[in-house]
Amino acid sequence: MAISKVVTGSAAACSGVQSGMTLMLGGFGLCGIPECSIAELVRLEVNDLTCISNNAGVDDFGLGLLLQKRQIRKMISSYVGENDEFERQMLSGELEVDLIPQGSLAERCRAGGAGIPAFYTPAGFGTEVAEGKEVRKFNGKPHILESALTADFAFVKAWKGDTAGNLVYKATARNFNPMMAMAGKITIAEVEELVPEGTLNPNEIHTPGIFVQRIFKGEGYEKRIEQRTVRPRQTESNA
Amino acid sequence: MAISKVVTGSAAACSGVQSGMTLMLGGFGLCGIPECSIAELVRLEVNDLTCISNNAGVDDFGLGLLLQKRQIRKMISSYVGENDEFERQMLSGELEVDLIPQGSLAERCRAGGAGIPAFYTPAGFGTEVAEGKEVRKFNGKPHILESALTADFAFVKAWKGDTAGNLVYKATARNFNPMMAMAGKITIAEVEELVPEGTLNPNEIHTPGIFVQRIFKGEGYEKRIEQRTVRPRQTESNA
Amino acid sequence: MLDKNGIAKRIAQEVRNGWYVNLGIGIPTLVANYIPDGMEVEFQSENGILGMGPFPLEGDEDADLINAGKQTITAMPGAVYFDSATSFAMIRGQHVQLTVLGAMEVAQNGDIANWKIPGKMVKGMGGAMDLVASAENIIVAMMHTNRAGQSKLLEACSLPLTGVGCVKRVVTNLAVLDIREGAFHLVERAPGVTVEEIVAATAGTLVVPDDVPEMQIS
Amino acid sequence: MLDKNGIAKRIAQEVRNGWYVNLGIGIPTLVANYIPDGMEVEFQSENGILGMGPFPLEGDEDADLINAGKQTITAMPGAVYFDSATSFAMIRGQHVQLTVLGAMEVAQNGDIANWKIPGKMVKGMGGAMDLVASAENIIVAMMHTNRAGQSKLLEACSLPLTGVGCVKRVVTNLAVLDIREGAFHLVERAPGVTVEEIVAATAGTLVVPDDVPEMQIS
Repeated sequence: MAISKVVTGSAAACSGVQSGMTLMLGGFGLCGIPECSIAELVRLEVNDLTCISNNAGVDDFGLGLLLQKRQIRKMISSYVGENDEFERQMLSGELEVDLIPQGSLAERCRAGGAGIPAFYTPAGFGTEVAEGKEVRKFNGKPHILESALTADFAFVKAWKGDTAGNLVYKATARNFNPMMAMAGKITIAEVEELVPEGTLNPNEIHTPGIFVQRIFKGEGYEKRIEQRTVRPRQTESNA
Repeated sequence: MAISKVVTGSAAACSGVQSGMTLMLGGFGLCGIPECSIAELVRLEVNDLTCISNNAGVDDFGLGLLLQKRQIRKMISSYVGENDEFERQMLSGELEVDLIPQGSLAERCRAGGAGIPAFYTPAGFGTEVAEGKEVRKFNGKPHILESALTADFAFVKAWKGDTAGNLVYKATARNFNPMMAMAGKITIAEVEELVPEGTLNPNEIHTPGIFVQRIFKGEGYEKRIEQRTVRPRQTESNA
Repeated sequence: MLDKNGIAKRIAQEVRNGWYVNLGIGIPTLVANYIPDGMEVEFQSENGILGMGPFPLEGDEDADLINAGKQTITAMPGAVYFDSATSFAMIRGQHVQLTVLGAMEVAQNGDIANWKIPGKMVKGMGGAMDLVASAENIIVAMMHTNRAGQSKLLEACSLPLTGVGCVKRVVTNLAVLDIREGAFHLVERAPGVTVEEIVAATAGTLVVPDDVPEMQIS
Repeated sequence: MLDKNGIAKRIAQEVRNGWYVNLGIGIPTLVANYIPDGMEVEFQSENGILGMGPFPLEGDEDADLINAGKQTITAMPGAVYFDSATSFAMIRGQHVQLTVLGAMEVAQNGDIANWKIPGKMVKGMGGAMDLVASAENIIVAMMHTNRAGQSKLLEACSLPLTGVGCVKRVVTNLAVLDIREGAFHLVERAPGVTVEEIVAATAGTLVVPDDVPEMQIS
């Protein structure tokens, strides 16, 4: 039997998070973000944070909530549009921003979790991303050396999780969550459904519990949609 | 809708395999090996093969069948015990053997499939595995540079697969199969159950069909057990 | 002259049966609407889906199912979800046969700039740098000139690069052009557009063959 | 003097609640039998399972469910299966708290040799090089001397290395020894074994404190 990783809620889960730390936060846009943990980080009023996350939320949701309170000193992301306060802080120099190609960001997180300190990728060669980085040719094609990323705390959001910390994500809400779960010194998972150990099919688990130190059932998920795009329904008579 | 990758059987699946090629074969010991494809390779009498596989089978099963017919010129593996014919060919110099740490083998296959030409790992530093390889320190710890592996054909065995090539493995029969599926220029999947596109839950697929070029339903699986270890059952009266 | 849908229609003609295709935001997204019936193509979205379907019916949208443009989508039969590392393994490992994306500038050596304008808010490159650095087959979909009427097909890019020497073909509102041997090669004219108009709108070196057929777009 | 089960029992005392543990083939495998009731430990087998259980009941064996020794096993509630790359991500990424493995030789600087004897058939290192290169906490379980009666605790390994400077603790049939500052440090004596016997059986530099307690093994 595995030890239970369950904590009672976001406050207990975020115990130990301090100003100045490096955090990873899963999600793509507002999809699959650790809503409850972000809310707790706002309450904790920790600041001077370095946040590694593919995006930076919108003005009033996701990481935008931490930006509003000026809790973030540096963002490491691949795309940071859709956020006016972000733009203001970045242009004013209050916020440091390190932009990384999305695939390199994902692979650097995985590498951090997998004990691979560095790897070569073609992404970014010949661009400003390559500045200061080693370039080496493999099979005649130039690649740049990218290093692993890790974090003091990683916050991930899953659909289901068990008491041993095993996680299952839903659809495209998986995105960066599995790699960040691997790369956190302490990884905190929030889930919509928390089930007893042995409930999840061991063949269908996306993140093995070994990567998760704390798990809790999140409450009141808003799961906001950033771009609601739909097709109109035919009227009943045409169906 | 995805194009159907289905071929009628192992003969059609192995079309194009030629002497002198580099092949990857999934499996750990005899668990999760592509039995039907191996049988077909024996029938095809292709030789001078380089086989990348964690193990080399036993004398009369798995890759041992190809060794019996002297079809393999070189093995790239992490562990090659349990095979007398292998030992004979290796000691006589008929067979070239490249031994690689198991984790490096897995990661090198993944890298080959993921467009990562090389990465650093601590495994093997200070040993003969490091001979001729670049050594570099990261965080004060020495690592060696390992390169990606790819293959002309990769043969993998899955539990279930659909016509689009999506695969689900069972239990520890997963092992090297997913990475080798990624690393084959042409990847051939044999499955115990072949189901229509749309039947598998898209959340529970281990190998996305994009990595698979041909799929067929294998017949007559022996699924031999290498070390049958069991606990005796209590008698009914004690139950 | 083509509109955006016309550009998408022309690019759809480049798609082959059985291909996996990644479509960028903007004009490239429209390409999915013009794949001929019976052609089996799977769309990859780099946030983690293969087998992307059309937008959901009203009321069916799911916050957990979006594309790389953060739009709600559906999944086709045979779809599969995966994490971002696996997604870019597909892209970097050249398992995706075609990438279509927009650009601010394309140079005659195949360089592309589409992510940053100095002095303006930088939103980031997203997955574009990974896509252009790895894809074997990159088609740029864009207008031939910018809003100021200046050519976007240049001798050299003036904006910060997204990738070097990677673009093979450009489809604009005026023409189809191939990039090879350090020059743009005119392949087709858009309906009603003359070679002279294309020459005038192209700042980079343009090689014009004797015969430049007009695009066949239904 | 301990037998193999005694060595395993002593090593089981090193395990802490909540740890993930990888046990090598041979004596290390026996450690699983001596984890105290109520202690929650998960066993990782590098072929792709976390939460390995005991051997199956007769007739329940499944060819698709084996451990790294290729033995049929069972899965505990909460178990999870994964591929080999993920498995070694756990190992290399130091998510496994304890690795126990056997050795042919251990040196006083922490080097270990356990995979190859020149002139004999080489079976390969399997996962051992990955395990010893990465684990923060490596315990070697072995007999103090080889069949010829020669010490396996040496000033320097004579056999090809599996890893360098990685072994922190050795538990043998005679003693528990820590490795630090380039020497073996005697920590405990096996029941009935004298310090003199241990000194005689140890070829490498051995630091013996004034007080060497006897192991407490129930």
